[in-house]
Amino acid sequence: MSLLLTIVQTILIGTGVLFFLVGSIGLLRFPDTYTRIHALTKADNLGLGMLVVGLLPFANSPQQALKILLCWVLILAASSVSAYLVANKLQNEEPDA
Amino acid sequence: MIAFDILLGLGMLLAAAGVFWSADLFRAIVMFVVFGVLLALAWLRLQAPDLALAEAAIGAGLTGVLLLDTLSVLRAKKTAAGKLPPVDQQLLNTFTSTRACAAQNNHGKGHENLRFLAVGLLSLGILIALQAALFMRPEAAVNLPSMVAEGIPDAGIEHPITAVLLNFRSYDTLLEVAVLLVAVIIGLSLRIPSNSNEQQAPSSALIGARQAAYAGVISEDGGNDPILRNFTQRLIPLVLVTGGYILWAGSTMPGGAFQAGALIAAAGVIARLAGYNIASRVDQLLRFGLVLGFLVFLTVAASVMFGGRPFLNYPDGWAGSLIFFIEAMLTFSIGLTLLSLFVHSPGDGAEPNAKSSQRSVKSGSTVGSDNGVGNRPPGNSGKAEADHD
Amino acid sequence: MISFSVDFWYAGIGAALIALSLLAFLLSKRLLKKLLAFNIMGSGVFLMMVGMAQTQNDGAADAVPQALVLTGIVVAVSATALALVVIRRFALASVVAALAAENKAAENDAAENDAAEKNGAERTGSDTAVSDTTVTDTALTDPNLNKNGDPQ
Amino acid sequence: MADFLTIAAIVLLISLLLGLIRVWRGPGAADRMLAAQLFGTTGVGIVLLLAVITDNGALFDIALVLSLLAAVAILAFVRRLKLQQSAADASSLSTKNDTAANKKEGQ
Repeated sequence: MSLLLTIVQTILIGTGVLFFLVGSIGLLRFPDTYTRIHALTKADNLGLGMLVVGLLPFANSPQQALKILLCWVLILAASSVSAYLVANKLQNEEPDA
Repeated sequence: MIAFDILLGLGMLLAAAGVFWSADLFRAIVMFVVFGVLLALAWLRLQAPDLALAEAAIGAGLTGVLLLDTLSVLRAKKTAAGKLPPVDQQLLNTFTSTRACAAQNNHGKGHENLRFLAVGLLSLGILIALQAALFMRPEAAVNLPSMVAEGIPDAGIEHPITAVLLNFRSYDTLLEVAVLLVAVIIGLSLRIPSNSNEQQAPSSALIGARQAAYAGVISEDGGNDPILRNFTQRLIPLVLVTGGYILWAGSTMPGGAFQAGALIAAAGVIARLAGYNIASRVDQLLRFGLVLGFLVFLTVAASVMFGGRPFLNYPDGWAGSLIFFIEAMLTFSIGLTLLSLFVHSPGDGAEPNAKSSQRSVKSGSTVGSDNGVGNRPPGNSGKAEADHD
Repeated sequence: MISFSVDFWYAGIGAALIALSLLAFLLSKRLLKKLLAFNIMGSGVFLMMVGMAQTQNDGAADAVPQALVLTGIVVAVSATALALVVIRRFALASVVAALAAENKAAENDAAENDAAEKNGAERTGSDTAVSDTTVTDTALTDPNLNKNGDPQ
Repeated sequence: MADFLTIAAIVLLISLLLGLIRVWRGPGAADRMLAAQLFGTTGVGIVLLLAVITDNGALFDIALVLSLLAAVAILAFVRRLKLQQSAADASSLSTKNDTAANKKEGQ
């Protein structure tokens, strides 16, 4: 049982970290700002999300688990809002784009 | 973990170099924010979670916003004053643009090279001296960690850093709060008086800049954008609650007055950035709040002398509660200090006499949700409209 | 010869940061850049302080330098905020004065234009329509200040 | 497991340093801000990993603070654009307002 849990955790954390790496590479490789926003939000949502889920079993108490989850929720909100704001500003700056 | 440390150290050097080598000030500021995040991680590796917490709140959050905001105000002014005579253009460029440096460098290239060489040698010498000092460090004369560990049972507080700050070395902290107070007094005295808008601006270009700043801050951002409004409405209470939690946690684990104060200031800054008018109706409350922490600290420090104890020597059994009381007051004052240095910055354009307090943050957010435009302070709105006409 | 110690490594990084930011602080011409360099220099000092103290204690966390550095961080941020206030005030003053000088110059003959730029301080000072605040502001923007006050 | 988490932290740090390149290259201010946002998120991830590796519950608070303030810089940035835009508008309008301003001055 604990072995299974460890395997699942490893997969989750590994995938999460992979998403971070992919997000970074996307931020570097994508040609314009809109696509870069796309790359970034994957790291925020999926990367941190999987990392958080993978780390949850390590929490010593329910409060700690709650804190970890709250981190993710906050980052989720912050990243979506900032993605919207940045894209919105870009749109306003150059209506043709 | 060694690889992590090496990467992190080199990353910090890279980020710092990025700050210094950036011709573009915006890039330098973003690099600085990045440096703050890396520094917070470095504090974690140095087993200093308190410092990491402070750096996360201050370095990565507050300072970056302050710098970005200043840059925006400077550039807005520059745009508004686009048709200045060349001499003053150059002066303005000193703050913002990259071309001014090149222009200044042109007369005196050899002189400049000499300067570069001298400064480079100086830096190199200091680097060598510091590294030599690191390698040839003397043995520690006293073992501070064990002394702290011995003192903790009597300190009335479990967390060693809070114990050092507010018990063993409380003199330093008292003086630090005094320094903060002096800083904010200077900052407040440098702000532009609210009634000097018209007198100060001999040309409409500047009025335009102020007007633009006013419109940009108060009506458009917070009032018209529902997503931003909703997000900040939910974020600000969370930040305030976390500030309270960090203050409370400071007695047993990393946290305390400074980090909590930084969070409270951050809440105010968010409210401000989102366009809420966090002006308090009570000017005196701000003044009072600024000195509250220092006054309480000083009163407690002095009043123990009536019991025949030395200055700042808490009575037995009272230390814990006294320290927490002082910390709570300090949190409030530090938050207000940092916030008012931000809000009262001259040339901010928007309501130069804005006052802020926790209470008014709340009232501001409720008013702001109804309509973003209608929450100007009554004394100031007439003036702003006069500018518009 | 010396095994890797986390504290020692970061203290060395702190020393490098001090030297690097000293270079930037002395060479850069813009006030904001100087402020950033000053901040990073402070961070380097903090890193050295904590790292060196903990190296002496064989890597054990040392609360005393950490607490002092915490104090230092808060003082540094308030000093930064104050410096930004001063920079803003200075920039605003220079704009106001420049605009005042420009307005004055536009009213006068083209021959006087040159003088208006050079002696903006005295000229606007004698203007009764301009408030006292502006007079003091204008004094700040004497073109000489650009040379004396800036690169130091 | 600790080794694996350490490697994960190192990979996160590498991805963070990759983001540094984007901050440097830009080209737009928005791109730099996005990279800074990525720094905040990755920083939270690293702090969470370090908290588990060193088994220090206090580090979760730091992650919490970092994620709370993740959006602050973007807020400041958006306001920055607003200011510059409206200042540009204002300066183009300024000639129109000149007479009004002069009148005010004379009072």
